[in-house]
Amino acid sequence: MNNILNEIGIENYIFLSVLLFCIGVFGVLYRRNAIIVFMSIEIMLNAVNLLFVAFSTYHQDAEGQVFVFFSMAVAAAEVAVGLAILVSVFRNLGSIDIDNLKNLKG
Amino acid sequence: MNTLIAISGLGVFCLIAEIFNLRKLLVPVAVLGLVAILGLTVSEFHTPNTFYNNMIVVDKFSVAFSSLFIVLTIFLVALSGDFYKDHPSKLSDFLAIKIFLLAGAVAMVSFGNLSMFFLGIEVLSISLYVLAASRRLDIKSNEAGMKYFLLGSFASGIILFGICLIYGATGYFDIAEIKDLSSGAGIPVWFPIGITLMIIGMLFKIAAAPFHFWAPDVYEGSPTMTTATMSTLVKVVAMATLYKVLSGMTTSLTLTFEMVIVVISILSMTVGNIMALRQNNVKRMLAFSGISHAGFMLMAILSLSTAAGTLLYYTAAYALAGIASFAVIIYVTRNKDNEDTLNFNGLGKTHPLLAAVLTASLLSMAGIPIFAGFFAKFMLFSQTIQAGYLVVVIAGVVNSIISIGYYFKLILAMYTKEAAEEKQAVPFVYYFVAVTAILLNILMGLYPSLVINLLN
Amino acid sequence: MSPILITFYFLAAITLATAFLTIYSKNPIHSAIYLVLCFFSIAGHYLLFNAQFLAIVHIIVYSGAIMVLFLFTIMLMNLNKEDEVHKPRITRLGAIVVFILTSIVLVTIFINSKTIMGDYDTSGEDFQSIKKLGNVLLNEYMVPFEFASILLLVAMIGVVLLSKKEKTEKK
Amino acid sequence: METNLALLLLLSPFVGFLFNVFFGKKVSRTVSGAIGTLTVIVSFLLSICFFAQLNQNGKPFEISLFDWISVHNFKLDFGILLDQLSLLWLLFVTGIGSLIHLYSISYMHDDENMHKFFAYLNLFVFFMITLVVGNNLLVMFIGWEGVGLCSYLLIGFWYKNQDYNDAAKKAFIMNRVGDLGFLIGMFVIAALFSTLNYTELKTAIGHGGANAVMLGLAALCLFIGATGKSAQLPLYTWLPDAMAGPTPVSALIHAATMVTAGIFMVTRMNFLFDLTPEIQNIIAVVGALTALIAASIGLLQNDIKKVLAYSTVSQLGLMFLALGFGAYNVAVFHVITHAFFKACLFLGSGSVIHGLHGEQDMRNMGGLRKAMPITFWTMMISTLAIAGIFPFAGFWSKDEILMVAFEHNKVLYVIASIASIMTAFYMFRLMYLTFFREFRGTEEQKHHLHESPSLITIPLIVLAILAVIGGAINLPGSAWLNHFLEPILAAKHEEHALGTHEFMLMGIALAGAIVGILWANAKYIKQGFVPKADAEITGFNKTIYNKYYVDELYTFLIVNPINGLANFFRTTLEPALGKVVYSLGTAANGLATQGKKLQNGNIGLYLFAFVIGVCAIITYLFITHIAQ
Amino acid sequence: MDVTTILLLLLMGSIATFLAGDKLASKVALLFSLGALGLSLYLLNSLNQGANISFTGSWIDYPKVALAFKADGLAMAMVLLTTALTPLIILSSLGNPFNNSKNFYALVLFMSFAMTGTFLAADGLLYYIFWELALIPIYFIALIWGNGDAEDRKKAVLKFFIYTLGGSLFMLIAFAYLYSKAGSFLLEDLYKLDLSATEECWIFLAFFLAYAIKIPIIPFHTWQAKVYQKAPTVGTMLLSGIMLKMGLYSVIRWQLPIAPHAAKEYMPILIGLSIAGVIYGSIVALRQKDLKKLLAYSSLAHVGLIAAGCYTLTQDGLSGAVAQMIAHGFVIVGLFFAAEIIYRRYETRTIADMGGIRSLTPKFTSMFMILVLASVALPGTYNFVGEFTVLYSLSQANIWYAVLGGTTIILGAYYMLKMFQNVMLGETNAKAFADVTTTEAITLVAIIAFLLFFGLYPKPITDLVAPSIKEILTIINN
Repeated sequence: MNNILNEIGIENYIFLSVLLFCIGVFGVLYRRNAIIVFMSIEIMLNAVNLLFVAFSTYHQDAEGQVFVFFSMAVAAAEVAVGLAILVSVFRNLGSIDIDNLKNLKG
Repeated sequence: MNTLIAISGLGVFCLIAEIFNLRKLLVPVAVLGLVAILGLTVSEFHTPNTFYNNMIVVDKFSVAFSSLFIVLTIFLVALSGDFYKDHPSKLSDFLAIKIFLLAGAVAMVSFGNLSMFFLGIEVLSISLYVLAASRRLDIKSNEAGMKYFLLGSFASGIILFGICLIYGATGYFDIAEIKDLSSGAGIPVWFPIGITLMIIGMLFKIAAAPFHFWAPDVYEGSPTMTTATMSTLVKVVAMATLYKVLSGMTTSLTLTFEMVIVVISILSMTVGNIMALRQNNVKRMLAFSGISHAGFMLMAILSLSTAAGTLLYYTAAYALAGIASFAVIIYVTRNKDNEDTLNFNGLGKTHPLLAAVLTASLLSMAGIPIFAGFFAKFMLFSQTIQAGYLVVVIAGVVNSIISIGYYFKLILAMYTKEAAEEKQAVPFVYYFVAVTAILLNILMGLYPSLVINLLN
Repeated sequence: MSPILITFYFLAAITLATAFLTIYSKNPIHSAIYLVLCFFSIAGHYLLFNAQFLAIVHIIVYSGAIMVLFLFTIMLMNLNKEDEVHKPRITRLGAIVVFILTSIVLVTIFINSKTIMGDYDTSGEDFQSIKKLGNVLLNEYMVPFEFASILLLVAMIGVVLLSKKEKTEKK
Repeated sequence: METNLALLLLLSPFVGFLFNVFFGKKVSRTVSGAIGTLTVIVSFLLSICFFAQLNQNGKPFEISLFDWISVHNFKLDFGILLDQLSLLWLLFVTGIGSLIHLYSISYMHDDENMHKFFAYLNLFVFFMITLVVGNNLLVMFIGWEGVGLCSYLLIGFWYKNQDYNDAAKKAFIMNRVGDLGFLIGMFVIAALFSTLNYTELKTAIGHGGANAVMLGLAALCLFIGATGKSAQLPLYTWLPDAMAGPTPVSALIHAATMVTAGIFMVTRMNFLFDLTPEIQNIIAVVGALTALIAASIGLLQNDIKKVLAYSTVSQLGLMFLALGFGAYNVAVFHVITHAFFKACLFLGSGSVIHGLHGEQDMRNMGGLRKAMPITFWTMMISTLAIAGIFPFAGFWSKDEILMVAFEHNKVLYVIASIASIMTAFYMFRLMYLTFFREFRGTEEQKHHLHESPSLITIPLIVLAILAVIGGAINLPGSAWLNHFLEPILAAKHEEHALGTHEFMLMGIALAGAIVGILWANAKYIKQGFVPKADAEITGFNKTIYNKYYVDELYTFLIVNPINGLANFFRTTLEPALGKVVYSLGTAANGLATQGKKLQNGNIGLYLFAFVIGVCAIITYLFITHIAQ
Repeated sequence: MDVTTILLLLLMGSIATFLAGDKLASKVALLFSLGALGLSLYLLNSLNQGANISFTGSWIDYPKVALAFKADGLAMAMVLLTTALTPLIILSSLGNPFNNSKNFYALVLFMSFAMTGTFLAADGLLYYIFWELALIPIYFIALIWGNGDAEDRKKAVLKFFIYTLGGSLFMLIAFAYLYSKAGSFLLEDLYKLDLSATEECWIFLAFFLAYAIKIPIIPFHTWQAKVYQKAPTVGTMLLSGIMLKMGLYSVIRWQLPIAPHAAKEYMPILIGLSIAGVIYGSIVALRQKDLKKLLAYSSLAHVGLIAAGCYTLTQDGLSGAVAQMIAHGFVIVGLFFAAEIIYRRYETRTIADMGGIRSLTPKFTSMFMILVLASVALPGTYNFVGEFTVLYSLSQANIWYAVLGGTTIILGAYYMLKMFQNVMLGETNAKAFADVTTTEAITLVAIIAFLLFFGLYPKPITDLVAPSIKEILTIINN
């Protein structure tokens, strides 16, 4: 079996992941809608997952892919909890604009 | 390993107990169970071992810190009974989450594989997100949960990225293998970046500047019980893990990296202490105090190979003082809608014992001798001087001076102001927890060797 | 340019573009749709690596579960409007600057790091079939696997705790 | 035996002090006074014994009682030395002291705190004896400070009057200025010779070899000490104010004994001063100037005691003039004669004040000669003595001083002579205004005019007799005193053979005195001049009447600046220094306030900080890393 | 028997007092403090007979800290000062009703315990711990039982605490550094340490900061007057009578022998500062309106002179300083007590509100007068012995030091007599002034008797202290 990285190169995947990660970071910073911010975080996690798979291929090692499963589990758990928090915020505040969350400061 | 299994079992038991309507037994059984687990853990102290393909490594370090975590959890669980008495239907959930949190914590200090580390930190974090937001009708609690969640999952992303780069550089998740490879010549630059990102993630968890902004808000907004958990248990866990990550995966730190630690340490101390000066909310003040303590604890990183004992001592001293003070704070503010220092006015007259305990714990945090906080600081200072970073020590001393300013604000309020309310009966558990914690602290101050020698 | 490389570039372009659009769209629903697209393109990358199982799991978990949750929440909150107020301009500018900076810094570092030339390992051994993955996951990674269940349990209890109404509570 | 006697001599007044402190209030005033007097008389008698013994065998008596202070290079013991000089002083201190105690029994009889008065007086005598009999400078210093303390206590005896308290305080503080000099002088000497014991010092200094500058410094410092205690320029201003105390105190402390301590000390250390001619010159000049200035102020004073006070300062100046020329024996001679007649004068004035129920202003006296004959005559004798009229005691001693001055320095001689003429003038002015012509006081006072009781007049008579015959101890030719003092004086002093030269000087002095008297006579008897009220005095007279404004000058130059500085420190510098410390706290608080603004609750900002932190760390760690 | 028994007794006393309850507290405290005095006298006797009353035991293995108490003549002199003054201070407080007196007296004894420990400790860290421990009780004593406006008091006391703690933390750094060099905190090991010139300078300065604030030497004195004024008189006595001496003692015991070369190098500055303190304190005292503040500044002046003596690095300077420490300890306690006696009757500390007391209470006047005179170092009082020796040592260093330092005898007389005049003399005060009670009289008489006895016969103390000082000087000069 041919290693796909021979044709693409690990660097390209690193750059792709980094850029995707950075877009995620950008989204976190750029948007004030909490749900979009969540999505951005999901993008970040996915960027990492992608890199895991690339490295897994790079090392010809299954552990990287196994780790992706854990990472997915984590992402799922986080989303579940995050959305639950989001919902209760929405119910109390009527908005999910994170810039409106300014009761705690100083 | 047994510890982890037993803790998980206890957590599941709590959930099951709810089904069988055993609520009244919950807290005592959990405490007893934790005590038993503590015994189990301690028994492993002299038998270092690894389990399941190096997933869990039981060594002196992990046992010592795990025991500390269990002790802290015992206190926290003990206090839970009274704290959640208005939410009987949720008690078992709270307890289970706390115990699972402890499982995450234990996993974090005894991991042998980064997957355990990552899962551990996530169990811990997710439990905390839930606990922070657990007062569902309280907008402050919601906000705290939201803030902590957003920033925390962001930090998780960074940690994950770091782990990924480490994996890319070495091809392993097993830290022993990683450590072997780390000193090799051919290691790509991904590796140090990975380590750095992981450390940054952990710095977020211990709330070191400039990753500290969440701490005051979250501490303030969360239910006091959660704040207590965060400021004692979680901080200690994160710090121990940070230490373990660095000492477990690298052979030595580069000078530039140490410089980064120096800067962050000084910055954290300074920011924490200065910001704490003008806080009226006790929880918020302790949050900033915690930030400064994080700065102090970071000093341990500067003498990485020898500081384990000192770090254990410092964290134990800090956490015990924290437990003692929070026991008092929880009692004082339990029927209040805020945690202003005003609530503490005249505590010295109405509840002299509680006031004395709070005073003692604040003095310990300020680093006044005979309390353990003094030795903790002193040993860190001493070690850091030996490592050649006098500058940090001087900053630490200056900060200790500043810290008196706000610790004593509370003491002053207790002893010089007139009380607003009458004396009330205090549930025994508060006295018990507060006094036991502070006595342990003082005991550690009188015989520091007890703790320090464990890891030297 | 081999077809594989072209595929990679194509997929990469879709990934980045949809990710960007996720963030840029004003309507949360659109964002969610773009995000689903993004996940699909990532699944495409996985397929490119010949990691079919992972690709399927990815689609099921992300596009199937997580994104549905997102959409569900968006609907629940009735957020399918483009009424979001933008952050102050300075913040947005800052975000862009930080984005560019971060990208440049990271990319520079990786460009300057030792590049790997020549052949990559091709042991020819199977390392990512379902069988292999299953072996690794349930032998070596048994403990984390079990521990992940605790994670999910915690998340579950947590969500219940956050949404459970108490008898004593008013409202 | 001798040791015990010496101790008894020393401690007897102290016993009196203790008695009066603890039991004085319980016994009657007379008993308390009597015991006070007796204890001093005991000392006097013992002094006579020792004196007789010394005269017999000529050997000084010295014992060391116990170790006191020890420093690295020497030990100081608490020792007693009874030699010619100390016995001479003892004799007149205890002698005159006994007389004044006797006098006080009557004088103070109406005062409710009489036991305290006697306690203080006894304590004073005790300290004075300590000062005199110590065998080293430090013991002298105990006495030196001790008499200063008693002086303070006695000047402020009527403590309800804050002016008196001010005077007492002033006396103590000005003395302390001198004491500092004394201390420093001691330090220098101790550093040079590793001892403060007189005998050892004498030997050590005799060996020579000591640094002349340091010796000079030591001598100067000691002299500064002396100017404080003996009221010389520039520290004399306390003495006139010290007249606030009861009159016996003025007589005992501020005329006869304590103020001569400076002369005693200089004489004690004569071997030192002999080696430092520059300092001796300074002493002579200071003495002469003090004599002149004090005498000139005395010309116009109206308070009877103030006149006497300035006269004392002036006479002390003359003594220092003699000391400055190395004529210690002459100075001592004048000390003794002066003690007689000045004590007599003070006690006489006390008698007058007693008779007038506290009136001290001479403008309100006059014509008392008839009413108080004994007082008048004894005072007249003493006045003649102080004016230097042949053959009274003062004539001999003052003449000796003038002769010495003439020999060494003509200018100072002229100054001293002028001072003497002035002395004659103001003393007779005092006599004329007080005792002659008609009474100028109120009718009531006139009605009560009476001679004082015998307890007051007896001491007066005794002292007047002494003022007449006191000169006999050192008549030119016989010069008993000179011989007696020879063992303790380092340098030999040649006798003044009585030649024409000397007779001429005597004549001039006598003529000067007579001129002064005639001048006073002309002005106050012939013209009947009465000094004007305070407000009417103008011109230079006013300057003199106000003591050349020296007090005001000191206030302006020293007291005010110090008080100003104190105010400045208290109101400005102290708070400012405090603020410096506080400002650190304020700065931290200010930072906190700013920091609170940063912590604005906005998650976006927190995330920004997070990301920027990450960027910064990564950049720092790896961009530099790559650049290598 | 060794000196730890004193410490234990005091600690037990503190606990016993706390348990005894409010009614018995003062008596129990007095009993224990007297016991400590007796014990220390007994131990002094054994020391004089050549017995070894020092104690060394292990405590912490890492970092190596020993429970080492060194009881030589110098330390015992200071211990005696503490144990002798404590009962006097407690005795003096009997006239004041305190709320929660069990806490109060327990804190007093605890402070006495900590100060005794400071004087005895021969291990750097142990010493530091006692040093800090002494700070806490006085903080609470001043805070809770103090007088005056509560806000003002809080500020002043907090400033005091932060300031002194801040200074001593730098000392802690110095100790940590020394430990990194010597591997032990033991006094002997630290003495033996060979430090480079720069190291010595920094360590010296770190120590100096701690001590300069505690002593206090200007310009680090700003906490002092306010705290003295605000603290209850017992606290003021503890502070001025004993606690200041901790700083001075530490200079002799720790700072000078550990960093002798730096001490020699900085000598002119140190002596200069100390003497500046003498003059400054005296001048500020001149215009004080508050009696306690005036005494505070007088204390500033006196300790300045003591510090100057210490920094001469001579036998005379050090032994004079010790003598003066003891003398000042007694006299300042007496003076503050006198102020308190007046306060008990007139409820004022403002000098202007007093005056004319003398005719109302001759006994008290005499005692007060003697204390004033002792304070201005009249020969015959122990203060004179100290002041003379110190000034002599200064004159040996440089005659100008002695001249400038000697101004204290002029200025001291000025402000003390002025104070005495304004407080006691003048027209009889209209308000009645009850005569001193027996306990008050006993306290004052004991102090006076001590000062007068040792003023005439200081030899026992001098002999007690001399060997230790010689030993320290040998270390300094090698």
